[in-house]
Amino acid sequence: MARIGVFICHCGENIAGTVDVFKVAEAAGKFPGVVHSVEYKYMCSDPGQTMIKDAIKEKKLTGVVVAACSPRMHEPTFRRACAEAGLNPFLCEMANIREHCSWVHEKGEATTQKAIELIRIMVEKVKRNKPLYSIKVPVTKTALVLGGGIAGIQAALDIANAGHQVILVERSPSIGGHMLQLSETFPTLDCSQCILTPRMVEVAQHPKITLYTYSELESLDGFIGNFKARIRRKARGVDEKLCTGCGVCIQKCPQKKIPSEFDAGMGKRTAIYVPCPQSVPNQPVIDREHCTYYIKGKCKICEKFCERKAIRLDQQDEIIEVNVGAVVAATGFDILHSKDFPEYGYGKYPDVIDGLQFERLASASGPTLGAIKRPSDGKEPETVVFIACAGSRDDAKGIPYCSKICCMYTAKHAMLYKHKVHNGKAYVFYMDIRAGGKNYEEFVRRAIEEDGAVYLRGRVSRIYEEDGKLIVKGVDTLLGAQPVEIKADMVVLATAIVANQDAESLAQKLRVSYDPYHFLSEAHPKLRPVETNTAGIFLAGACQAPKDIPEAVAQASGAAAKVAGLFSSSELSREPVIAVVNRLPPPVFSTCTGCFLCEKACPYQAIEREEIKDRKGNVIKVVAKVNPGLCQGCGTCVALCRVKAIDLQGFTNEQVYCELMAL
Amino acid sequence: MEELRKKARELLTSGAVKVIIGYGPGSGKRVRAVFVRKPEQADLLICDDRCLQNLAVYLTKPEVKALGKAAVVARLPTLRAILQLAAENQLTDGQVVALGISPEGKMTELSQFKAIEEFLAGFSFELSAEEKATLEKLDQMTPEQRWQFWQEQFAKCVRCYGCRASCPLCYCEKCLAECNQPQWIPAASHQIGNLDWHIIRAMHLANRCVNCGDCSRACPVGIPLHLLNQKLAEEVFKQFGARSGMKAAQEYALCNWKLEDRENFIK
Amino acid sequence: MEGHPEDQDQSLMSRVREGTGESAYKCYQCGKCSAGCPLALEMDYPPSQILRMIQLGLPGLEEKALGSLSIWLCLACETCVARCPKEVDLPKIMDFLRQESLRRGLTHPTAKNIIKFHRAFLDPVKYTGRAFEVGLIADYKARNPISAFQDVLIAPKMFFKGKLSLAPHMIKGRGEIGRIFERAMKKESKK
Amino acid sequence: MSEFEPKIVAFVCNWCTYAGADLTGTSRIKYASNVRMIRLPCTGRIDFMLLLKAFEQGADGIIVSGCHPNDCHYTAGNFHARRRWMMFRSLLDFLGIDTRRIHFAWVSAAEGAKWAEFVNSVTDQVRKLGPNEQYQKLSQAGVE
Amino acid sequence: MKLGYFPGCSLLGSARELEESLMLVAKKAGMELTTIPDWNCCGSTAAHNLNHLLSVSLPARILALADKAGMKEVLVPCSACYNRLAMAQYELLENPDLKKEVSEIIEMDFEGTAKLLNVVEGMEKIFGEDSVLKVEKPFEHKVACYYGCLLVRPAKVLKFDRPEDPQSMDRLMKKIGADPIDWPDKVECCGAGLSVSRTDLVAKLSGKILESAVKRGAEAIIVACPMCHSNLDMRRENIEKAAGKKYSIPVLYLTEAIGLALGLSEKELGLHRHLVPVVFPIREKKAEPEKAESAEESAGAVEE
Repeated sequence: MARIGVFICHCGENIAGTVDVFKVAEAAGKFPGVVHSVEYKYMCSDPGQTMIKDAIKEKKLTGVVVAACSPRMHEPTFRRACAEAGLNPFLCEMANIREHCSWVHEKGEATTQKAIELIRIMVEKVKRNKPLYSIKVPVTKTALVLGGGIAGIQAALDIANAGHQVILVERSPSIGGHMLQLSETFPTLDCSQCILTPRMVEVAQHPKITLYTYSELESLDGFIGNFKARIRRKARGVDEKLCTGCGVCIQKCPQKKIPSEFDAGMGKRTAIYVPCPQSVPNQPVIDREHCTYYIKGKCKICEKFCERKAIRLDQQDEIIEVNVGAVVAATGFDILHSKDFPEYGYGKYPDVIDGLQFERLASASGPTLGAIKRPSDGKEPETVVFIACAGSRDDAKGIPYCSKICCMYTAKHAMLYKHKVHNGKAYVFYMDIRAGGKNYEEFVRRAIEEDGAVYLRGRVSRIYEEDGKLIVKGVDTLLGAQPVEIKADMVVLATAIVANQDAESLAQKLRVSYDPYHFLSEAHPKLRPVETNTAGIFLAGACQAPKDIPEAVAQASGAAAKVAGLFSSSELSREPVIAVVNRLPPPVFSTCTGCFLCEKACPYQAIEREEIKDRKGNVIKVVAKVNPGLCQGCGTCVALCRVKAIDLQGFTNEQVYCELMAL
Repeated sequence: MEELRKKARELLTSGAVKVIIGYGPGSGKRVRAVFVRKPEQADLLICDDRCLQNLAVYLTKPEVKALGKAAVVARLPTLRAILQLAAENQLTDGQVVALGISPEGKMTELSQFKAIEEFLAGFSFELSAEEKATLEKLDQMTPEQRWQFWQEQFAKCVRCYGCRASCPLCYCEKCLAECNQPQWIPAASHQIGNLDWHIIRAMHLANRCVNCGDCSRACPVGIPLHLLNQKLAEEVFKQFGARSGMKAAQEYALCNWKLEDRENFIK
Repeated sequence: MEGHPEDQDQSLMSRVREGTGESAYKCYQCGKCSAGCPLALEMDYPPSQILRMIQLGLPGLEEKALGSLSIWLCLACETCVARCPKEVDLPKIMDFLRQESLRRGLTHPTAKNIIKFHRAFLDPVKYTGRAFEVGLIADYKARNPISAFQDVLIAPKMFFKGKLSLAPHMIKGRGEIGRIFERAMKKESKK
Repeated sequence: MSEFEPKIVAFVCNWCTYAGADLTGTSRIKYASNVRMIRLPCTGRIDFMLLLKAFEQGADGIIVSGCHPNDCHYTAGNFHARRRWMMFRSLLDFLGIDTRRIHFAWVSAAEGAKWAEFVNSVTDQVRKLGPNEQYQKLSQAGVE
Repeated sequence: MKLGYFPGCSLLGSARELEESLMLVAKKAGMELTTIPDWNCCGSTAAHNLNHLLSVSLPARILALADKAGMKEVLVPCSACYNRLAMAQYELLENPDLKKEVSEIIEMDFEGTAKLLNVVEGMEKIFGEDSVLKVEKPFEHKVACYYGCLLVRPAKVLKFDRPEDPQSMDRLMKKIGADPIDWPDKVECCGAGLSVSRTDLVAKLSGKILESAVKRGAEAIIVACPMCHSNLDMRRENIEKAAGKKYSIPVLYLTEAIGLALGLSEKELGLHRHLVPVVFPIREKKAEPEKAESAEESAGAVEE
């Protein structure tokens, strides 16, 4: 038999001023199952809470309804008080007679009556409440960081420095990411490699970090605290333990004309190669697509010259399995490629290049050693046109968003060019200058005022070649949309930032959601910017949206803090408001029919399939099962289930049904 | 018909299937479902205009499953029901052989879901002009008239659950109508319970009903229940572009969504 | 329903939207259309500025757009929309503006030649079903005495080369064509 | 009572509309006291059967409200709900049930004023429709 | 093989040689072209400048007639007609209300099922992979393939080739032994619609195209469109007057060039109808002197 206690709060005059609390207490006392009904000035005060605790003990209450403010305000307070008095906290409910009643209605009979009804509803609910217990999930205190760019490096270092194991997986032969390709960074113009390489070395030497380069995530199973990741270690062709990184093999390799990915095609590399001299690790890999041995079946020059005998031409890909408790996705971005700019002749004219290519030209360690030379004939360009928003904010190219960093790096490019070619002319076509950030606007102004970059507001319609010049046909809207033609020697397109080509498949592996442009989605755009909607998976850097370096680093540290928080105890405890599929004695086992329509509907992929077997191991039926680690308790599955085999703890069918019956 | 009997004999003789679910002689001029388990009984099988029942209804029954692999004589709605059941994990590929009967009466053996999908792709799943006209007629009534119409219909309902028993997609072991904690649907056949039952059944069949019409045929008091299902089938198609029973890996429109879904009533 | 500001009044902006389904609000004034337009330099206002006038809708600006020469110079070469990042169908809007300009009697004085030519082109089509090049030149000149000499040099050469036939082609469905013209004119003028 | 006062039941999600209604309270915006709110975690959880039960329990009007599209706390519950309501509403209409008694809205946690306006407007509309006679007659007929 | 055929008004007059050459080549290839019965004018630029409904209704009647004649594919050699027809078809299929309205206006049911082919697509069919046609006299000239606007834009509707740098005509030219140049003005506008009313502007735009082709060493301009042809060929004097220099480069329809390569005679193909004589620099002497001359000329022109 239910023994419910009702506690009505005056909230000073806030409730009592409009609602006749005494009448309410009297009415509530007469509800079936209510054995105790009192009012008090401030229920949330110490004496108020003590009243509840005492009543629980004295009257042996089986449920408590506190009629006061919004549960969003004080539910935790009162549930804690109940727990302290030995009552399961989930047997306490609140009737919101302040925000939803006394504050929004006039003083009078109708308002008091409403308060009474609100309490009756909650009394009927609480009678059906069942004790619930927080869900405990063990935590493997190892983090998996995907991507070894600046965001991944930062996240890995922060987590490792907090004392936890980290596995850092990078797809390319070296960590460093796009930042390693940059020449100087805005708005300080400090050398990108100079600030990044010490971090890369730190990663390599950190005792808590295991680094897998030239490796990719194959699959991820499990849930928060308990993931199992399979990682493909692509065949490097080189034994990392033996290789000293002396570089003889690279010098001897006969294939020397392969466009270097690291140099964005501006320079060449060999078939056995490291992306750049600062690579971490510094051991080379063999590019089997271009290696003579793999094409023609003979060569082996690298093997012959390797003193350490570290070359492994017959090496195979290897798949390793690791257990991790959290994942940080820091897989970075890509830029829009040539096929998307037919009107600019990008891909057709060698002197129309993209921003990353310009970075390599301007980099002191780049193929031209920092001299600005145009790709077609190696001459120093006298006039360079920079085009911002190349592809960004362009619905026609499928990219309506702003790529965020182009305004700044275009200003930087114009500046670097002017610093290196003093007499050169730099024109920048822009749409808006978005320079929000510390010292950013000042930086752009410097490019214009001190370095003399000429900014034209408008888009370029077309670029074509004539008499060895690139004719750039643009417009200046500040001059009344006057067409403008510039004869340039080189054009740099600030091409849009896009998600990596395989971002979608990564998102599907991780079971995190992604936006229409395949950027991974955060759990909440404002308040949960580093979490995903899958618990235990976090985001860092430009895989979530275009970002500059400081932002990527900040987000990485944020993700690392989340991971460290998760790893702060060996078990994690979660609210038990989750869905459950019923289990019944044989021969029914569960009323679930196994139609699995709930499976698709679940935003968290929390529905699993369980095979029910007889003693011989034959499958009798397959029914749904909720993974308590993944379920967040939205209840969409409950509404969908035709036989109500699935129910949501805390908001069960019976509870809600009885609330309605109390109307 | 001979073709069908021959195929049935073949399948049973070779042991490819253990039972043929088909139509056989019933009382009077009627036909009824028969379960042919021996090749010599194959001549019992009938296939003509009287054979309308959706035999897929038997495929999920444990007693029938216990007989072993089945072949089922399947008109278009039955084929769709098989795919829909597959989409809902009630049948697995290769578990059942469909003896597809085209509207012209031609038989095709379809032993894989893929074959059924391809076969069905050749036929439109549009309502007939007649069916559309009936829906249209109801749509054009005033809400009061519609209410009147349906109340008169539902008043006849005796809750025999014949609609449920005849439906290939009502395979739930414990129907919501039998749930009593809480009792969503009042058990007795009074007006509210009847309304609840038919609303709930229609909602549960939205984007699942294959429009075989067995519910209405089974109804002893002649309630045109198929209209409810047809109405929702048309809505689902109009709003979400989905049809039931087209693919074995079909997506269910109501556990799916699109950002572009458009309604005009949410403020 | 969606309360887009354009739907609420009879501004040129909303007329354009009604008439073409295109929203001038989509344009963010990057100027790529003006940059690529082959005739931008000949126009009194480059194409993006015409759109800007519609966007602002301030007193006088709409009339300025409708009275511009630009809308009559537009060749409908579609270069602008092919490159427009916001996929604004500017040629379609230009078509509408021309028709609106005629409806409101705001046509630019020097555009009258162009209109005369278009009318001269369509007249034989209306009566015979097909265009008639000789008639066209003669008729256009009759309507436009100033440029009477413009094509004097070409026409005889064309005869000589067998490129002009002297008699118009008459199709059987002339009556239909006449009715098509009437209905289209009537309906369009009501818009 | 001089005028008919309808009984309105509101099914709301915890994260947006329930919080929005809390904001109405903290902003002290007054609205009709006819509404009784049932709090659920998400619009995705709102079973259509609950609406039927509300009518049977004598509700004259029903409100269903949750997060705006793209704002769902659970990312997609409201999108599922939207599809469900599209179908449910057309079924009810097909059965002749007065859909003017069921109102749907997106009310965010920041839209306290919208909540008050919405409740008031629904209450007014349902008040004009009068008591839910369709269901009242059914229940009377249903008493055995 | 059979194709539906819509000539359009120009092909009966100023662009007769396009029809003549097309018909000859088609006949040689065994392709039967069936003209849409009782076809009317598409309304051209004039209609869409003045009256939107008219600009859709006139093509709609043509398309409806093609449907009625059971034509699956219709070859529309005039780019202007092709563009108008395709645009109207697209608009009508996209907009059911408009379709209804127009069906009433034209007193016919519009279905719009026929697929429209422009002249390049038509030639790809006639002179395709499995064609019986043989190149007998290779057309060994440096040519500038000029596509103009109407063939490629709007890409969304026409879905023909690469809109910024089309290649299909270039491929056909390579097939007959020509050497197509890479040049930036392939899809620039010649001024078409203003041909009669603003000859000054047309001279300017067409002049730019001529200059660009000549400068890059082209010996002939290959066009697909009667409008382009008339602006570049018939208006040559206007162009020369505006530019203050002479251009001798001939302008050929692609059908004419193909016809020549197939061994058809200049006369049959209608080359004598051009205002600019179809003369090529003589190969033995190499093309250089003439090119140098024209370059000198252009330099001179600038100085003036």
